[in-house]
Amino acid sequence: MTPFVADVLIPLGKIAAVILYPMVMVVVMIWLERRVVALMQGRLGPNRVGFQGVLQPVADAVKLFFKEDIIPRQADKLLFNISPVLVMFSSLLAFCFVPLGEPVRIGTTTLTLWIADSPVGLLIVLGLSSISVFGVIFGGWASNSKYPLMGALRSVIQVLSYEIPTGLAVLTVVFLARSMDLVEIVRRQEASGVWYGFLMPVSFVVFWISAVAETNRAPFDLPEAESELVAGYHTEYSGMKFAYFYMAEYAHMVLVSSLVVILFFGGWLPPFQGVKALAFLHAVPGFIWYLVKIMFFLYLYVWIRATLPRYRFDSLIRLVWKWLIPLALANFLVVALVRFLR
Amino acid sequence: MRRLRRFLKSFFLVDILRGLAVTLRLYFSRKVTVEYPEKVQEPAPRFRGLPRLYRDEKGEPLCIACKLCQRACGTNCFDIEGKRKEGAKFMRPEKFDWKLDRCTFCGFCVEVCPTSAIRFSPEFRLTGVRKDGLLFHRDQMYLLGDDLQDHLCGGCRRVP
Amino acid sequence: MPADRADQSKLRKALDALAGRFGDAVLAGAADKGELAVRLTKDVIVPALSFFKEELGFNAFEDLVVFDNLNSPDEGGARFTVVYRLFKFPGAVRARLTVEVGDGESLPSAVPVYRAADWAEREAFDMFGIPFEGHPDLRRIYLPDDFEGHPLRKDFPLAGRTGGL
Amino acid sequence: MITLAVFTFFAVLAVAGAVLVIVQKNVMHSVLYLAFTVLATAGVFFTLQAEYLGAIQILVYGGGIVVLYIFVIIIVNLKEVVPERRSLLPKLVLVAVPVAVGAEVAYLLLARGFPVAEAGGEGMGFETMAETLFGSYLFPFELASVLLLAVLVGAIIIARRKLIHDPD
Amino acid sequence: MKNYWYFFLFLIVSVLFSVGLLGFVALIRYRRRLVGDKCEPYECGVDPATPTARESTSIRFYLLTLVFIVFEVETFFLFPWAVVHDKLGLFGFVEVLVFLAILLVGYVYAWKAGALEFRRGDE
Amino acid sequence: MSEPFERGPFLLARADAFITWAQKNSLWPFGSGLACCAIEMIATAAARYDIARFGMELFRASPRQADLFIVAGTVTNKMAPVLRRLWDQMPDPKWALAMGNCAIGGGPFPTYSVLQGVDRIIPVDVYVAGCPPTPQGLIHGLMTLQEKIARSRPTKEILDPHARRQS
Amino acid sequence: MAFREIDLNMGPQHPSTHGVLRLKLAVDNEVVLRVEPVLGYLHRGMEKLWESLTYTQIVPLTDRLDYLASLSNNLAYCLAVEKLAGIEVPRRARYIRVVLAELQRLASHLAWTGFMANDIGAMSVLLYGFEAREDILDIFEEYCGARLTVHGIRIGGAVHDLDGPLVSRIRAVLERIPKRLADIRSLLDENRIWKERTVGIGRITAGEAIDYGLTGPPLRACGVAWDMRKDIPYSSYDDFDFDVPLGTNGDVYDRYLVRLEEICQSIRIVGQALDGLPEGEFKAKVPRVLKIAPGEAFHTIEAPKGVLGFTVRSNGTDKPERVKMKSPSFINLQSLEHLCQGNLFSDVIGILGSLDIVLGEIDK
Repeated sequence: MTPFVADVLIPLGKIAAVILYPMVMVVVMIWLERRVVALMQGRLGPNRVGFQGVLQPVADAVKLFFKEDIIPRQADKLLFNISPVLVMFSSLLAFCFVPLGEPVRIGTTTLTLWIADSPVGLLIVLGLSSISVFGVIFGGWASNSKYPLMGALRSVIQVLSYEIPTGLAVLTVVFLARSMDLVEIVRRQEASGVWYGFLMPVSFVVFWISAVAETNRAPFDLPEAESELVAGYHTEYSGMKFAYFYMAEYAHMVLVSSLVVILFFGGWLPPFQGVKALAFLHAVPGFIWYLVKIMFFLYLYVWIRATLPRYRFDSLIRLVWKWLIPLALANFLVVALVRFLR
Repeated sequence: MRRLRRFLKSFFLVDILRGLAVTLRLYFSRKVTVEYPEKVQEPAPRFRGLPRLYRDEKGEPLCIACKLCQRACGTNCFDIEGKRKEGAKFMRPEKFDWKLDRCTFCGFCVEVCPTSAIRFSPEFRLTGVRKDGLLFHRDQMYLLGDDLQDHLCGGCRRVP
Repeated sequence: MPADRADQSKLRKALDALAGRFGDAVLAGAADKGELAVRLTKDVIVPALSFFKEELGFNAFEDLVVFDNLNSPDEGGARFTVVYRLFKFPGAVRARLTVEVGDGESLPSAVPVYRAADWAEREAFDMFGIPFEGHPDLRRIYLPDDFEGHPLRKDFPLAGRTGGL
Repeated sequence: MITLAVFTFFAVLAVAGAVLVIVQKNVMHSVLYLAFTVLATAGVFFTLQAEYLGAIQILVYGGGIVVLYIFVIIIVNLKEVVPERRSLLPKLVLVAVPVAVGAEVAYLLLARGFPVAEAGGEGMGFETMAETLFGSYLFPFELASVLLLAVLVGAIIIARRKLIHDPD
Repeated sequence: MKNYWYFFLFLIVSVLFSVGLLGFVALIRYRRRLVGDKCEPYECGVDPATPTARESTSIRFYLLTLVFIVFEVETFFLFPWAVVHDKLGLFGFVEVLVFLAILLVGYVYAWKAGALEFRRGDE
Repeated sequence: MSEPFERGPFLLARADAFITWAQKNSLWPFGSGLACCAIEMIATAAARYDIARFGMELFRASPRQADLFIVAGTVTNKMAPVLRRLWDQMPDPKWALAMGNCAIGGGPFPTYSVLQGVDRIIPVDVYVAGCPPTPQGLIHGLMTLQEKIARSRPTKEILDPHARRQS
Repeated sequence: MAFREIDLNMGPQHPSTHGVLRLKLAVDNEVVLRVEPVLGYLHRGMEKLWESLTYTQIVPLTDRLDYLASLSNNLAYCLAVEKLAGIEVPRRARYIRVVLAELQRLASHLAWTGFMANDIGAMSVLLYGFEAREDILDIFEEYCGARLTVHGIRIGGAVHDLDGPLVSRIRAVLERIPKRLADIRSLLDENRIWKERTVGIGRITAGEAIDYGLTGPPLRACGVAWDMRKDIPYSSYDDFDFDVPLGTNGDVYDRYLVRLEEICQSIRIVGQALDGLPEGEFKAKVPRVLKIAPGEAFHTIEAPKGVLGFTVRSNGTDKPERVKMKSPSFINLQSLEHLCQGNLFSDVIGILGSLDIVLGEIDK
């Protein structure tokens, strides 16, 4: 194989697939969310465009393509235009280090199902996904409107604060796996036979709560709390730029679900590894298992949204600083202690 | 002890799990949605839909242009002029203009009508694309159903 | 009913106390079943209200009603009749205080006595143009600030001066 | 070759961002370019295999410090920097310092050549670094936590003083 | 080594994708028609109460960000140790405990000082 | 829609069909409830009638992201400039639906403070009469609007040079 | 900390001002310093219009005041006119009125629960509340042909009789509602977020509440047992056995509990009224053109939102000289600034929601 093919064409192909993957998941997710929420509320939800309304997100997207784009008076044009791009591309960028499965053998070549891996991949993913705060705060500030600015400030503080319990929860996983390489973490789980989510449920819960908060989803959706801040930081955005914020939020959810699955639920590993009787589960390709698990967590997102009321800002801050961080710290210490005592 | 139990309840997110259980149960329960264009929730017999003029079995108009409805109406929906034809027993409306966009569907006109000429119909689809379609003249007051729909939509026929 | 009669006598007593306190300013007074009706001159209205609140225990301000007597000149012959409705809880007794105000004359504000009178007085000002002296924030409450006229006056046409929009 | 190209790309981006930061009149735009610089620097770290440093760069500088700057700008409500008339001496200093630093760098490069560290095997850098950090550099590491503590306490004290002086 | 080349490629492609899609849509969408109050900032349909909106924040946000940075640095300092803790053994653990203890002092101080609160009445 | 249906180029006709398909199936209403009709509007979005089936349940709070302006209720003279501004703030393409007799023509309130018809301040596409219209009546109105959208020609507006940026 | 004041408009178009209320807020980012409600965006000149209509013609327009509880408005107005004209309402009609008014209270409180929960962010509850309410609206449609602006009570009685099928239908609905309510309660009652958002928020003491003229559930949440159905019974409310639910803290959570408990009490009352439905006329004989000698009457009822009263003054013709409405929302809303003092921006929405205002009756 020529270096050009190996180093440019194949990566480009993979990149196209990896960029497409969150986009497709976003479309599925939007449909899923609207249907599931509707069904939980005793109604049907979108069911008229395509089979059971699956084309609904497509119609929404196409409509938004053609919407006029408004830049408010006195808005900072540069920042106003660049914010959606920042949000969008930062949520895409993190997928670079997220593996989608075991390497696949095609003929003589081995195809890895990730773009890049790194010994600190986990940290990079966390870092890259937090770049979106720039988009949010610049967008809110640039709009020169009060609700967006308030939404942006809320959002940034929220995302930043919840990064700490996220970090502490991840720390326990890294501690057990002794690696920050996402592929390696899955392999360690395979080797140890127990998924870390069952080994350290507290870590998982802390991570999940923080993850929901970092994606600005209910019950932590107060940056865009409709009943308070109209539409939060993207109040002034219309058309495609609004769609970017919208899509980025869902892409972020997909990313977080992937992370949860990789860190705590064995990534593409089939369930019940040790049980001989259920060995047939291995016949299903890993990628399918992976997707199923991701879909479960995406469903959980929607489920929670349909159930819970919204936090208030001060209790949100209190929750993270006075409950989650001490809890995560204590959990970390307990994990470390148990590890050293054994 | 009670405090401990409360703490445990709170720590294990009992309240939130209970909520999740409720939504999950409703997720699988029967849906109440009436899928309107395919299935219509029929209005009740007393439904106060679009008022219109009725005829008797022979096709004779029932309205005798007594203007009682005009007087009973609190919002001036009616503009009636009656005329007695030579040899006719009753007056008949020459002009019977009725403004849909003033009506509150209160039912006074129906209640006072001595001949039950004006009655509520079950018609609830009152859509128009032009405002002038909302002023009903005498002949349109006799229409019902799909005929009426054509009138209401002000010429915007359904695309076949 | 005897309970009723006892109630009645209590109301009578209250009425006498009021007359003793304000003398000539009380133009008329009547006690009906569970209701006390008093007509007053307008300069004693605020002291009378605080008398009702402090001494007679009418703790709630229920309503403020203005009548325009343009077409039906009655009693005093002034342009407006202003009715204060008070409520006593517990006990469920009502009081109805009436004063007459001429066109252009002002009334002292009841807000220092009953906080709940705030918006009611603004409404009366907006609808009838009766100024309330000493009101903390007397502005139109419903209509835009540049609206001309006071719509609930009898000489104001229903469709407005400009004939509606 | 590829590494050099990528490195150059990020380096140029970082320098260009830095230049844009100082030539902007709009403070918020400066912060935007500062963010670019920070991220591009992280890219530089990546290409130099200092992945951990790169990640920290994004997380702490990108996530925290730049946001801090933004809050400061919103709090003090800076709009545009109005150029002040300055006397000659500060101007001279403003020019002289960069020139001097640049000259020194040029001299060092010319005299000693590009300093090259020994490259470890791929992926080894991080673990070595970790072991060194917790082994040889134990004391500085603990000192860092004291420093962080000082930062925290100092910031809170300053903010609280503001509270006391604020009549509100 | 190739990893960073791939990452670089991905970066370029995702930037191109994000910008390109927006640019493409700019070509096909409805043109801007700036009539009436279309470009007024939205404040529930009335004139904004103040001419500019860019002056609303309290120092609390600043303070919380500062505390965040301290904790962020602390958390991510621990990652290298978490990876190599086997080799460092118990000594490394004690080291980390000391590190955490010092920061815990700061945390308690911040708590007591009310830096982690958002409600006005709590002071 | 009295103009004769011009035969455009085939591609544009297909594009029109595609764009209008998307537009009519994703009408995000602007949740502007004014009076009684607002409650029926919400009832339309509630479980029994569920306009989510048409993809219209996303009641946007910000006019910037809405396509459909449902004027549900009495428009007073004090509210009229507000509504006008909200309508202005919506991005093209946008549609307006006057729900209820008050919005259509002042309804039972021919008074000094009520705007006699919202069509005096914004161009209305569909009128849904009733006091208030029943949820099914509103859905019928929305479907009428969908038909109207299906007959529109978005490409013409997009390609129209006169429609380009004016200020 | 440094607080800087920012003026902010909330409304007239805002998803949670329940219509077209406009609040001028002075906030320091999240903390609310001042609240000034601006009314009149729905001022329809109703009282002026009434002066040009006959007594009967006014009734359908009262539907449009508090459109979430139109029957209560009908009832209050009709009672005032009947008091003025000295019309004796038959016993059966009074019972029918009680059934209708209590069903309306159910509908109103269910809708309120939904709106309130939606304001706090639990959007499913909005749908559950509306689903339960839809059953009651079906009864109204069955009874008199309209869902929302019912116009089901006329001067002198009711518009139709309650016949057997309808009675059994009402009973069926009354059985269904507690199940729905149980779902809502298990979603909200114990939920930590819900409690955090409501407990201790918007507190007012009993004394202050009376001073501000609060009525209805917000007052009863402070522990004041002021309920017109008990204090000055009308429409044979004294025939029924029911409790007046009271709160203790006067905060948003207690208002929520009081309203939910009132739903249960209303179900009780309707059951009793249906059981004891007396035989007789459902309507008094009232002349078609009602002329009332000069006089004045004031009558209040306990509407879902509080004490609702009408002052009617006649002048001898068939049209009233003046009709003045005392709307509970109008008075309750006055206390908003007091309730919001020092709370956070998000709480304003919760507090406003807990007052259960309807702009139609505030602006008239």
